Amino acid sequence: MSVHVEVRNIEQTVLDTSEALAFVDAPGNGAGALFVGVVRDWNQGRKVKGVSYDVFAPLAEQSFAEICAEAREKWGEPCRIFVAHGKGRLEVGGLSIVIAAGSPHRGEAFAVCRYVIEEIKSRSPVWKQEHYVDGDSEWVKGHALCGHD
Amino acid sequence: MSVHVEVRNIEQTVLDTSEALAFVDAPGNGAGALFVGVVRDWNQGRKVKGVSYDVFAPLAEQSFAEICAEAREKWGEPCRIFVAHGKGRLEVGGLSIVIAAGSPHRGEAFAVCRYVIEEIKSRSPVWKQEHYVDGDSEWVKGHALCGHD
Amino acid sequence: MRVTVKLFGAFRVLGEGLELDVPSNANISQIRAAMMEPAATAELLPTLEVSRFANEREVLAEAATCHPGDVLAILPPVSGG
Amino acid sequence: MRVTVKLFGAFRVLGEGLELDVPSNANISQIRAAMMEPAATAELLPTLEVSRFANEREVLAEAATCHPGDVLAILPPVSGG
Repeated sequence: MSVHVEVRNIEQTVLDTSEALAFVDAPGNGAGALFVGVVRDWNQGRKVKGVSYDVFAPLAEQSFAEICAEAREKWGEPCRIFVAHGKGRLEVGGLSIVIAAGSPHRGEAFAVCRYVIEEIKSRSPVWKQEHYVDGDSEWVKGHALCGHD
Repeated sequence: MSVHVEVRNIEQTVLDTSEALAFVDAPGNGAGALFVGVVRDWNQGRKVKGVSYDVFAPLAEQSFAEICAEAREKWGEPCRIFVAHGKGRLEVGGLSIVIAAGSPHRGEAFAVCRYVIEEIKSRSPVWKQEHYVDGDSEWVKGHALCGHD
Repeated sequence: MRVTVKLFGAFRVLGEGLELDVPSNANISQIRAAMMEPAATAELLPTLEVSRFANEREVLAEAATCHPGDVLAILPPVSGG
Repeated sequence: MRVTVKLFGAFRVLGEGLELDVPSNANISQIRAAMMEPAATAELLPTLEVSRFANEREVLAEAATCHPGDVLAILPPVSGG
């Protein structure tokens, strides 16, 4: 398989960038691009202590697979893609998502990596609750999925 | 320091993506982008066995530092950047370059990572000799540095 | 008939899921209507309005009909990555 | 005076470096001219034409003058990454 998609319980097993890069490596691929999302200590002026990720796993994994298939159609079949999204609570510095793309040339590797994260942010059923240093918590306002039909 | 630049003898110590990502991590950075160049088993129709990287190290490291400074000026001071370029011979699958950028938001992280590799390819004193399966070797035709003045 | 709606994101304040009693062959619009009362208690009516419903395979159209025992999920605006 | 030119890339076929005898206060254009004979032996005249010269701090202009004992580097077109 050229694509690996996964929702992982990050309270049990942290995300691993080396695993992602190893998956997308292949003898014909000369370029690898990787993206990591990391819990930051602030957002919109508030001090953040940690973030909880809520995920509807079956549909999330399906959306990741669809997005990867679209990317390979756009940027070529030799492209290998790894996507793992965390589920559970992370403290500052924890990895929430790892995306890697391997390709013969760097243009496609960068483009695929960027495409996958942008699409996940707007299409995949994942929600983020920020926990602030002051004890408060809030669900991050998100992107509404395509309107009712 | 927010920037690490290095020419490394890869016959002694391989390049390490985890080291690169750890360097660009910071509590205020929510995104990390990484690029790796990998020796591919073909180029322009020829089967490749390995590649030797020749580097004029002092000037190469200086050019990396200049490129990183330009990137931080364009995409912001919170940006942290790691660049390590290999010197010596690698077989197929070996890492020739690792670039990582950490930033508060993903747009800058991707942009910085891309800028740094493109500029290195056109400005830094590094040369690549391909070794083919048929026993032949050839220096890759490159980018001429800015013309005589 | 009875359907289950799994809750995600901001709706977690109402628990893991809700059991709803809805008319036979209810469609998604009717499921949405049945969610109004619990959503109102959590001040989530505006969020309900912009949420979608899905099963484990796809996001469902408003006209999609449900069956007894269906397990749906409510998907408020997403913020992954 | 004598200057050293370190060789890189395709010029490695001529060794690690060359010692050149050039006029006092020779500039880079004169260094380039002094490199023509060895470059010709390796069929590198077209490459010499598009190469630059540098020291450990900067790429040098054609008019830059050299000093006895200078160590320069010849930089053929680059292909890193």
